[in-house]
Amino acid sequence: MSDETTTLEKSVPQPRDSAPGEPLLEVKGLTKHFPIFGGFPIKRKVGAVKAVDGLDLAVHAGESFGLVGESGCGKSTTGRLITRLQEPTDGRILYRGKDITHANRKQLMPVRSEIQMIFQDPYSSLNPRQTVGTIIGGPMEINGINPPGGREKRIRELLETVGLNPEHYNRFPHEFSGGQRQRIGVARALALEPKLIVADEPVSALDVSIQAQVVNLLQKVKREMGIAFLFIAHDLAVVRHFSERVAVMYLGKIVEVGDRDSIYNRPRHPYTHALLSAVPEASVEEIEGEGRERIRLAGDVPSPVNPPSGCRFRTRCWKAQDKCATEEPPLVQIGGNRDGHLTACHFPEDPTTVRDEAVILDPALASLETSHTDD
Amino acid sequence: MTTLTQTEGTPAPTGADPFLSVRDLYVRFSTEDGIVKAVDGLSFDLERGKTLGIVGESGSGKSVTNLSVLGLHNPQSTEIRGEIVLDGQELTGAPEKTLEGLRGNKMAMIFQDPLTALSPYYTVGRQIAEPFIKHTGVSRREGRLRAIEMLTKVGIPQPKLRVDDYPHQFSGGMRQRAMIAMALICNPSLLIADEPTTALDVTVQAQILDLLKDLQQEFGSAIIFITHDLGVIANMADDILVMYGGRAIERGSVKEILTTPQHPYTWGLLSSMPRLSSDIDVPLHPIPGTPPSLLNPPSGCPFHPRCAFTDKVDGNRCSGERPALPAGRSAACHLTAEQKQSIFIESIQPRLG
Amino acid sequence: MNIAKKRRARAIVVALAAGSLALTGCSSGSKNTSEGSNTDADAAKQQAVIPLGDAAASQGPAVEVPGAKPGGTIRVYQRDNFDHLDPAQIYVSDEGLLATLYTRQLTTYKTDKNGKKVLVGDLATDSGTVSDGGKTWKFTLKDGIKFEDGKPITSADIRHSIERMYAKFITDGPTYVQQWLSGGGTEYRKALPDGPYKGKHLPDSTLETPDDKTVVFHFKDPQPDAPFALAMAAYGVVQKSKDTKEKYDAAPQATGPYKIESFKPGKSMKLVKNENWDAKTDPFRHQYVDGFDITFNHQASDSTKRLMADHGEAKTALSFTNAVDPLQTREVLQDADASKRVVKGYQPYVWQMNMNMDRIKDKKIRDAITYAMPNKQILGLNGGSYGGEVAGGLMAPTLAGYEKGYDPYGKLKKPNGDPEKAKKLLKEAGKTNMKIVYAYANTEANQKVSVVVEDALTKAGFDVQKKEVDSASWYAQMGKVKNGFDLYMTGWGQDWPSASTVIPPSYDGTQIADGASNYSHINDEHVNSEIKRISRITDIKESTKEWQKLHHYIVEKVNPAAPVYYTKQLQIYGSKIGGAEYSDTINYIDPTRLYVKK
Amino acid sequence: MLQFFLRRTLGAAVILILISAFTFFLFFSIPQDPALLACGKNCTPDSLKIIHENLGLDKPVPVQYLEFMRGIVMGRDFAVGPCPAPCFGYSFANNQPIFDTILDRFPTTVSLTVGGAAVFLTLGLGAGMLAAWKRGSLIDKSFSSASLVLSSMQIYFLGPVVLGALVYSTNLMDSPKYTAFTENPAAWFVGLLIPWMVMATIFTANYTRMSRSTLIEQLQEEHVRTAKAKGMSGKTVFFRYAWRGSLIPIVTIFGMDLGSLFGGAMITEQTFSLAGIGRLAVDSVIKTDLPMIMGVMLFTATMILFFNVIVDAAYAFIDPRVRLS
Repeated sequence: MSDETTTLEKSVPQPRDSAPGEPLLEVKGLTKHFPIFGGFPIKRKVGAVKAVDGLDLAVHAGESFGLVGESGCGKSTTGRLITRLQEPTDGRILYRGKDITHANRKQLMPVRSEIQMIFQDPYSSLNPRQTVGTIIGGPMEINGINPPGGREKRIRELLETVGLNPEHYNRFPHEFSGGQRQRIGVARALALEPKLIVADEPVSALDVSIQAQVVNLLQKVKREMGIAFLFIAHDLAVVRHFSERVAVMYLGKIVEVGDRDSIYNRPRHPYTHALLSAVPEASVEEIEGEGRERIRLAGDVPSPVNPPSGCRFRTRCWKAQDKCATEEPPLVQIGGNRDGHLTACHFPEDPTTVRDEAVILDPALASLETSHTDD
Repeated sequence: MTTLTQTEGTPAPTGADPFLSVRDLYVRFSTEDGIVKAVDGLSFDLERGKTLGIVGESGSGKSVTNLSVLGLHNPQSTEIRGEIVLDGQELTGAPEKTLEGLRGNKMAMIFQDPLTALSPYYTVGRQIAEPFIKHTGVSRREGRLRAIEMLTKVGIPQPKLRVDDYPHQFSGGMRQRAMIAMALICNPSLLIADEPTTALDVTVQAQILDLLKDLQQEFGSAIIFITHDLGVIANMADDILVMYGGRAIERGSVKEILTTPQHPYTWGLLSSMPRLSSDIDVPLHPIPGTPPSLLNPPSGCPFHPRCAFTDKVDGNRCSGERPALPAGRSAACHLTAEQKQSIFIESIQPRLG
Repeated sequence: MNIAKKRRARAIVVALAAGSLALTGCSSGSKNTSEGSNTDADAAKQQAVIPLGDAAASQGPAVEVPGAKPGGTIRVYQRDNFDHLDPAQIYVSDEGLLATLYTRQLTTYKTDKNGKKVLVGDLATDSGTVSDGGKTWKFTLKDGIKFEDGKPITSADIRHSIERMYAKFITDGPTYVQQWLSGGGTEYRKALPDGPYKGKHLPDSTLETPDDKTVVFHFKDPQPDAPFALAMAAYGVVQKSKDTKEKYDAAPQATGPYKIESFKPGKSMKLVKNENWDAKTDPFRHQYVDGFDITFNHQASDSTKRLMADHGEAKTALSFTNAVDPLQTREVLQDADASKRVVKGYQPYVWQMNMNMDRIKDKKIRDAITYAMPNKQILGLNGGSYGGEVAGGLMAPTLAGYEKGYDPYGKLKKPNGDPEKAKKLLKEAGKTNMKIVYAYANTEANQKVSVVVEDALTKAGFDVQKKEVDSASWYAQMGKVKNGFDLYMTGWGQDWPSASTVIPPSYDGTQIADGASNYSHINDEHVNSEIKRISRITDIKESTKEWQKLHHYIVEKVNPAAPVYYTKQLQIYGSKIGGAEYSDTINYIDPTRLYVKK
Repeated sequence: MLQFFLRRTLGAAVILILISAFTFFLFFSIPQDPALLACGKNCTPDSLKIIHENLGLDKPVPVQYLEFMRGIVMGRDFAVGPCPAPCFGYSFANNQPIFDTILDRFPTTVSLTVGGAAVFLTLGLGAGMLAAWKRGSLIDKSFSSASLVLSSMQIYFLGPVVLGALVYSTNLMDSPKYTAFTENPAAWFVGLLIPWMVMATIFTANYTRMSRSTLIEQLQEEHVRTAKAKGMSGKTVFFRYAWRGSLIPIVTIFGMDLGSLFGGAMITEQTFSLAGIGRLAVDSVIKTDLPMIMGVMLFTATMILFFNVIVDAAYAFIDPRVRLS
C-alpha cells in the first residue's frame, strides 16, 4: 500500500505551465473491469476485460492533459469513467477534492454541469430529430439553467462562439457537415460553462482539412474560457499540439507521463519511443528515412483479458529481461527525468531522442530485409 | 488548353510505355439524389515497380478511380468513359471474363478495413488460396501450401496452424497481413492499396507500411497507394497525385509535393496538419469551408470556394474557367508560377516549420 | 338421449356453426322445401307410445333393406372424437350411434314391416316379462349370441355389465337401472363400492341370474320404463374376462355386427365385420358393408363440402352425426344432385328460455317474457327451418305424448313474439321497466341471439341487462342454484321416447341442487307430487297421458321456461351410399342399414 | 459443442418446468370444474365428488402438480394400472393415455411444420435469390408484387379457396389427408401437398422479400467486393460469398417464426381437417382436459425449444464466428 501512495504522490506533480494548488480533477487507482461471462452449467463471471487497471492522473484548472495510446489501451474508457458514463470498478475520482466516484444522480448534478464531454463521432452523437437549438439547449434544460437574456440568446451566442451561423438555430444536424457537427458538439459542451471538458477523439473522424478547424476552435475555447481539457486521442501530433501534459497508456495503464517536451523529446519508456517512431511524418526526412528512430514492434497489442505479467509491454519490448515478467515497474520519476516526468520501466531508454540503429522485432520484416540486403 | 472541357494534360513522357495508363477517366454514378461526378477527367501513368500515392479527402474520387481500374463498380448505375490501359490491354469496356482473369492475378487490391473486407465464413487460408487456385488452376492442396507460404512471408506466426483460422480469430494487424498475402499470392504487377493502414494502430501501421515496401521490392509490383495521410504517403510513394473534387489538382514527386507544393489546396493540407516537429504555440492553418459535394461540384476550379488566393487571379477565372493540369510536375491552378512561388515562400513555408 | 353431455362441449359448437342469418325465411321459395309434410309424419309416428314387442318380433334376421348388397367400405367424416367406447360410459348421441354398430343390449328398437317402431329383445328373447306390480323384470337370453372372441354371452356377463356400473371409474353414463336397483342419487354406489372387481356381487334380491340364460331385475319401485332404459347403449354387454376397467374405454369387445379394428383417439377409427355376430339373432342390425373408415376433425362445413362435391372417396362417404352446415344448406338444397342425397328429421332436443323462478316469482312476468320471446328469429339464427321449428310446448316431437299444435302462448301464430301482450302483462304486474338479467354464451350464434332477445324484451318493456358467459362453462354456471341470472337458454333431450326422461330431471323441485338440470328452479308442490305419482304408473299408455296432463300444467299454470324451438337435423351422404334413412330412435341416419351401391 | 448442447438442454428443462407450472396453476385459476367433463346427466355434487377423487382433483393444486411432474419423470400408478415414464396421465375426457395420443398426433403436426418449412424455405429463398440475381428485372418486379399480395393471405382464407379450386369443384386432387410417411411416402407427400402450399404461402412471400433484400445487402458487403477483386466469377461471388451471409438474418427470422409456424400448423390442421396437435390443443382447452392441455403444452414447447437448438446449431454451421466464441 505504501508503494502505491508514493506513486500517487509523485504522479501529481505541479506542472510548470499550470497554476499550483489543488488539481481540478484527480484520479486515483481508477479501475474498470468489464466482466466476461461463460462457463457451465450456469453462466458466471469467468474473467474480465481489464480496460483500465489502476490509473492515476491529475488535471489542473485550465490545462490540457493529453491521453494517448493505441486502440484498446483504455483511454476512452477512462474518459467515460471520469464523466461517470460508466461506473468504475475501483479507485477514486475527485473533482475539486470532492469524491464523485460513486456519486448518485443528485449528488452529481452540480458537477455534471462543470464536466462536459465531446465525442468522437459527430454523426451519431447528435439526435437527428432535434434542432441544433434543442441540442445545445438540452444541458441547460436538464440542469434548469436560465441564463440572463434567455436560453435562446445564450444558444445563439454559443453558435457564434464555435463559428456557426446563429441563424441556423432551427436547423437539424443532417444539414451540417461533419466539421460543423463537431462544432455543435463543442457548443453543447460549452453551454453550461464547464470547467473541464473530456474530449474523446474529437477530430479523428474528420477530414484532414477540417481537423485543424476544430483543433483551433478547442484551442480558442481553452484559452479564452480557461477550460481544462482531458484530451484523448491516438494521433500523437494532435495531442502534442494541444496538450501541455501528456500521458501514454498501454493496456489499461499509464506507462509514461510528463510535460510535452519530456514525452516528445526525451521519452524514457520504450513504448513511447516505439510509438513516436511509428508516426509517419510528411517531411523530407521521412522520405529519405533519416533523422528518426525506426522501431518496428512485433504483432499487435495483447488482449486486455490476459495482460502479460509484470510489465505489460514486455512481450513486445526489445529491452525486456526476466525482471520485467515478474515485477511490475512503478510509475516513478526515474533518474534523468525532469520534475513530473514519470516512467514505468525497469530498463528505460536514454533521454536522448534518437536511436541510431533500427529495432526490427517483426519477424517478417526482419527476414525480408535480411534477404534484401543479402541480394 | 483553354476550353473547359479539355482534360488535364498527359504526364511527362517516360522512356518506355507506362505499365498502367489512365486517360481522361470519367466516372459517374446515379444515386437517388442525382448524378455523382465521382471522377472528372483524370489521367495518370504508373511504371512498373513504382509507387504512386493518391492523396485526397473523402469524396475526392480517389477510391472510385481505383475501383474502376479493377472494374468493381456497379455496371448498372455507373457510367465510365476514358481509357484504362494495363500493360497494353484496354480495360474500360473489356468483357467481364477478361477482367475476372486479371483481377487478383495481374492486378490486386488491398482494402481499408480487413475485418469487413474478408469474408467471415471461410478460413483465411481458403480465401488467400482462392485466387491462386482460380488463376493457376492448381489443386486445393497446392493452393493451401501456397497460402501457408504467403502467410509466412507476411509474418503470420505459426502459419501452418493459422491458415485454418477464420478472420475473426486474427488481430487487426494480422488480418491486414492476410489481405496482403491474398493480394500478392498471384504475384500481381499492379497492386492497389486503398487506405490499407487507416484502420490500424500506429505501431501496426508502421509494420504494415514497411512490409508493403519490402514486399514490393521482392515482387516488383507497381503500387497505387491511396490515402488521406500525407505522412503515410511520404513514407511510401515515389510520386504523388493530389485529388480534389474528382480531379487531379497537383502532380509531382514526393519530394516536390512536400517541399515545394504549388497548389493552394496542397498548401492547405500541409499547413493544417500538426507535426511532431512543428511549433506548438501557433495555431494550425485550416482550410476554410468543407469539401465539395460531387453531386454538384463547383464550377471552374473545384477548390475556388475555399481558396484564399482567388483575388490574385484576374476576373472570374477561378470560378469560371477550369484550370488544366499540365504534363509533368504541375498544379491545376490559375496562379502564375511566380505568384505560386512568392506566396509559398512568403506565407506558406513559415507555417510548415 | 340427452344434451347434458353435449352441453359443455358440443351444443355450444352446434350453435356456433349455425350462426348465420342467411336462412331466415329464405327457403320458402325453393323447390325442395317440403319439410312440412314428411317431418310431421315422422313426428306423428313418434308421438305414439312405442309398443313392447314379443318374442316373434324380437327374432332375427332384420327385414332386408331393399336393393342392399354386401361389400364395400364406407368413409365416415366425424367432427368429434368418440371419447368413450366403454358402453357404460356412453351417454351421447355420437357414441350412442356408434354403439349400435358394435354393441348389443338386452333390448333395442326396431321398425316393423308397417314402419312402426317397436321395442324388442336384442340379446333377450323378448322385451322382458314384468311381475310384482312392475318391480320385477325378467329377461331370457337368445341362443347363438356371442362376443367378438366367439364366447357365448351368458347371464353372468349381463350381471357383470350391470355391476361394473357401480364402480367408481364409471362416471359418465346413465344411472337409471343402478338407481332403480339400489337407490337414488349416488346412494346406489354404496351397494357395491368397488363394482364386481373385488369378488362382491349384488344380492339375488336385487339382481338374480338363476341360470345361464336368465336375468332378473328386482327394482325397489315399479319401473315400467325398464325395457326402454335397458335399450340404451350404456347397458351394452361387457364380457367379464375381457373387462380391462378404465382401459376398456378404448378397446371394447364387440357383440354387434362390427368390431373395432383400430382406434386412434381424435384421429381415426376402423370398423370391420365381426365374424361372431349372427344375423339370425339380431332383429334390427345388418352387416352389408365390410367396414367403416372413420376420421375425425371434420367440421360441418368440411364434411358438407366434401359430400356435396361427391368426388372420389366421398361418393361412398357420409357423416354419422354432422349436420349439413347451415351456411351451405341452401346451396345443398338447390343443387339438383346433392338435394337428392339428403335426409332430415327431428332431433330429440327442445331449446327453452329458462326463467329463474327464485328471482322471477310473478307468473305474469314469466308469461310476459314467454309472449315476448321472438322464437322464429332465434331459430333463424340457428339454422332456420332446417335447424328446427318453433316450439309451442316443452315436449319434443320425438317424445311419446307430443301434441302437434299445442300452443298455449300463441308462439306458432305469432312466432316473432307478441310484444303488446307482453307489455300489457308486465303493466298488470306493475313491473314496467323491470330490470332483467339475461345470460348468454359467448358463441357467435348466441351473441346474435342475445341481440334479438334483448330487442324483443326491450320492446315488451323490460330493462335488459345482458351478461355474456364463457361457452365452455355455460352449463356449469347455469347449473349453480345461485347463478345470479334471470333468463338463460338451455337445451334438453330425452333418453328414450318417454316424458319420464324429460319432466322429472327438468321440473322436479326436490332435485334442485348445484349441477342439477332443473335450470329454472321450478319447485311446485303439484308438479313434485305428480312426478312421484306418475313415475309409479306401470301402464305406459296411462302414464303417457298423465305426463301429457302434467306437461300442460307446467306450461300453462307454472310456466318455468319459454319454449323456443325443437331441433331438426339435415344430413347428406355420398352418391354411392344406399339405405340411408333417418332413424327416429337413433335420431340420425341409421348406420346399420347402410350399403354401398355397385 | 457438447457443452453447448448440455447447456441448452438444461435451460430447456428450466423453461419447461416454468411453462408447466404456469399452465397448471393457470388452469386452476379459471372457475371451471374439469370433473364436469366426466359427469353425465344427473350430475350432482355427490357424483362430482367421486369424479374428483377419481381424477385426483380433491388434492391441493401444488400436490397435484408435483404428482403430475413426478409422473413424467418416474411414472405413476393409476387405478387403470401403472403408467410408465414419461407419464402425462390419462385424459379426463376419454381416459386415453396422454402420451400415446400425443405420439399418435405428433407426426401430423411435425409433417406439416417441417414440410411447410421446407416448402417456404425452398420457394422463398429460391425466388429471393432469383430476384436478387436479376435485380430490377421483370422477374424481380413480378416477384416483389406477387409476394406483397401473397403475404396478406391468411391460411383460413386461402385454405378453403384452394380446396374449392383443386378439390371440390375440379376434383384435381383428393382432400388433404395424412398418411404416415413410413407407411406410404408417396401418399404422405400427395396428401399434405395442399396444406403445405397453403401454409407456406405467407411465409414464402415474406422469405422471398427477406432473402432478396438480405442478398442485395450482402452483395454490397465489402468482403463480397473483395471476392470480386480476387477475380472470382459472378456466380461464385453470389453463391459462395453473398448467399452464405444472407442466411444469417434468415435463420434468425426463421428461429423467431417457429412459434407462428406451429401456430400456422394448428390453423392448417383445422382448415384441412387433419388430426394433429393443434386440433388436440383446441379440443383439450374446450373440454378443460387438464392432462391433455399439459401434455400438448409441454410437447409443443419442447418441440419449439428443440427447433431453436437446431436453429442455433445452424447459426454455428453457417457462421464460424458463432461456432468459436
